[in-house]
Amino acid sequence: MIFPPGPLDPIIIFLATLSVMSAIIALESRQIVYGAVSLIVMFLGISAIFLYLGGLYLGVVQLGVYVGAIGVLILFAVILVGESRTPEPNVNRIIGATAAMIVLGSLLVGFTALQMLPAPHHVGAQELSRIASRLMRDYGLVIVALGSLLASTAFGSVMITRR
Amino acid sequence: MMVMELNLIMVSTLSMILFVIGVYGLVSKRNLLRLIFSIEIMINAATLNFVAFAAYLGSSMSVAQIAGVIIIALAAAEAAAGLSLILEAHRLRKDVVVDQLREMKG
Amino acid sequence: MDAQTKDVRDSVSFWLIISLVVILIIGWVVEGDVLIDFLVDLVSGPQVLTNPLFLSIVFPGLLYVSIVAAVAIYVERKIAAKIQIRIGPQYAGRVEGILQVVADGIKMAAKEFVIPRTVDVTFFVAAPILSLTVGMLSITVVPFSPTTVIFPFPVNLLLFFAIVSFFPLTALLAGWASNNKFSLIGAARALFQQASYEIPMLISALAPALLAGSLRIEDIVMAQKDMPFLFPAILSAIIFLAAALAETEKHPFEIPEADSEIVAGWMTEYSSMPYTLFMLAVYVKMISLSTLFTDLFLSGWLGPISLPPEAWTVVKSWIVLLIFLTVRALFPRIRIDQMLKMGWGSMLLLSVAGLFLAIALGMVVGL
Amino acid sequence: MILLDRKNLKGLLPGSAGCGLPLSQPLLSLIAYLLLAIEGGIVSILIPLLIAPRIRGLFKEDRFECGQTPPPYGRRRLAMQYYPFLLVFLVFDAASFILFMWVYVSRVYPIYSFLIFSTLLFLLLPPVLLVRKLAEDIRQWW
Repeated sequence: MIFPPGPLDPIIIFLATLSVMSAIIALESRQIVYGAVSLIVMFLGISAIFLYLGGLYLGVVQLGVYVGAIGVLILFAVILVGESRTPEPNVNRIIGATAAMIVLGSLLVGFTALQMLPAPHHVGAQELSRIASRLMRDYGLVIVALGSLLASTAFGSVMITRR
Repeated sequence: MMVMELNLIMVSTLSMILFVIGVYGLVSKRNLLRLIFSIEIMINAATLNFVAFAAYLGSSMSVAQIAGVIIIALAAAEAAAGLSLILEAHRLRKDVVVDQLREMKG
Repeated sequence: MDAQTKDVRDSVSFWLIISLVVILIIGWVVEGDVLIDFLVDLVSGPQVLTNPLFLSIVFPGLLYVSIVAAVAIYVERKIAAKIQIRIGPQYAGRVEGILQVVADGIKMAAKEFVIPRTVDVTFFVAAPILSLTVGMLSITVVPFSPTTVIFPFPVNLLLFFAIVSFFPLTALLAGWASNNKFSLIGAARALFQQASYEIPMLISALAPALLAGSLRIEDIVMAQKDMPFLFPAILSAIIFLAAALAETEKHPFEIPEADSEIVAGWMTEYSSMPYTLFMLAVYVKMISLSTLFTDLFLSGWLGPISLPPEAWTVVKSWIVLLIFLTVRALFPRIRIDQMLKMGWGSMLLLSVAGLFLAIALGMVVGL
Repeated sequence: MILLDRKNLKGLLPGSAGCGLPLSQPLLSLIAYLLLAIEGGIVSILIPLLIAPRIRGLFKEDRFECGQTPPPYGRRRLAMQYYPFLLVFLVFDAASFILFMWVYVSRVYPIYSFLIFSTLLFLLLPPVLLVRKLAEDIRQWW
């Protein structure tokens, strides 16, 4: 693996740092509402990375669905439920860190396979019509399946909440 | 010559770190809402991998975006189901901790 | 100089220094030539109307938005007064109370910003700033002419809806930070209201996009050369107008800040300038929504007589804005369950019907 | 305007040497606009702190509670009878962003795209009907 003389993108570094920091805060903050807000900040950072790498449609969908619907709904649930009364035990942290280290090790083993990949070239913004026609022609059945899955999920969750 | 794009390493490392943070949260937390947080973090990390490799390694950005959109729609379904379950647990137990939901054990 | 004033001055200079540092960092990061072109264009742009500084500060940006918001507040009060057989603002400025908005602004700025003891200070202060920022962001993607848009983006219709859906977030933050039951109920109502109007709005905005075959608002306007989409997509236009009214939280849909039920909704604890920022954000949202309606259904900057394109957009969006302001005085407020039933019942069905009607009429007309 | 000539200015700034980013002018003006908006918000919040009188007092810093003595904790639990509408909204929002892709294929494949996307749209209507039917009897809801 030869590291090129090419630049390391400062914007990517900034967005990556933002995402990782806010993900950590989301899990470790004392008040859970702060955690939910920083989770939303992480969604924003990820969508900025999508937009920056040329995935315009995906970035906008991430903004609209993740931040605008899922994040807001999670924040609402957090406000509704409030703080948990039982504190988190410290033993779990050690177990969790161990599990995370194991997963990190296995991911690193896979990461070394990156050497085999062909030479890169940066692709800019793609034609949206190509995405659309591909989505419809190759993934038409997937769309219908997704629609029925979403509908049945809505059915189920409404019935659960209804008591 | 095999030249690695440094930014690709950066983004895929970011995705890896996010995934590991998600695993850590999933194992160590007992608050159900924090579990939902860590699941969302892991889903985002997976989507990020698709986009990163498509952006730096080839011309299949459209497929990556389609995969990402499908993942996001599935995440919406997952969030709907998870949040309704959490609210139901909170209504029954007045708290949202995993340990209290033991009676499902057979 | 007492200690507090000194603190405040220190923080002002702190923020100025921070912003300078941010600009310098951006300058370090960015390819120098682009930044130099940008800076040169800032100071002496070749053509004024496409100058980025002019765009973001004067015309579709801050100055235009704040002037139109001020005029809209005055006109709204006058229209409501005339409809309800009152007089309205009368004294400030001698002629028909024309300086009432300025007087109100000075009054609001001179009021004390009370931060109650039990609030969460971080989010309590951050929520109005966030709200204003999101409101200002919503106008960056709406084009006033092919060149007069602050942030040209290939999918700006979707980006607009994504930005607009951030508003309940600020409402929830303000409501939670206030630690007040009225605020929390108002914030929950804001979220429920968004959940009820957002889907009909998206589906009715799909109709002109389908007729034009593009998600770029500029393309949608250019496709209306022969006929504005108001005629084939009339049902969608009506639903979009109703959803936009609900979006701006104006009177038939003024549920989140219903002053006769819950004091001022999620803005109960706010006073002085932060309250003004919330109000300003609402009016900015109204301006950008009326401009978007103009672009989607009223053929934007195209017009029968040759005027500057921005003039057409401004005139048409003012007509839409006047509709917004008039409706406010005519209808009573509905309840939140009525709103939800309407949004998920008649509005949703009518928007779907309007979509298919637009497709059918578009095939008939040959668009 | 000799000072502001582009040629004289090139190479002056630190980033000029390498490091070409796809940062375009519109993005820069967006960032400038954002900074302006945030600064405007912060400055206008600071104005009343500068010029307004500030009188501290226990009574003044209480929450608004319509004249009652405010309890220390104001975030009481909300009644949640309309929560299922939010769940349906979440699902519908995700689907409608996919639905917008119809726009780009409606000319190329008119019939097939009509079938696919209107199926997606109509599949989502039954849960809405369910929620509306449940909403008629909201007292049973939590």
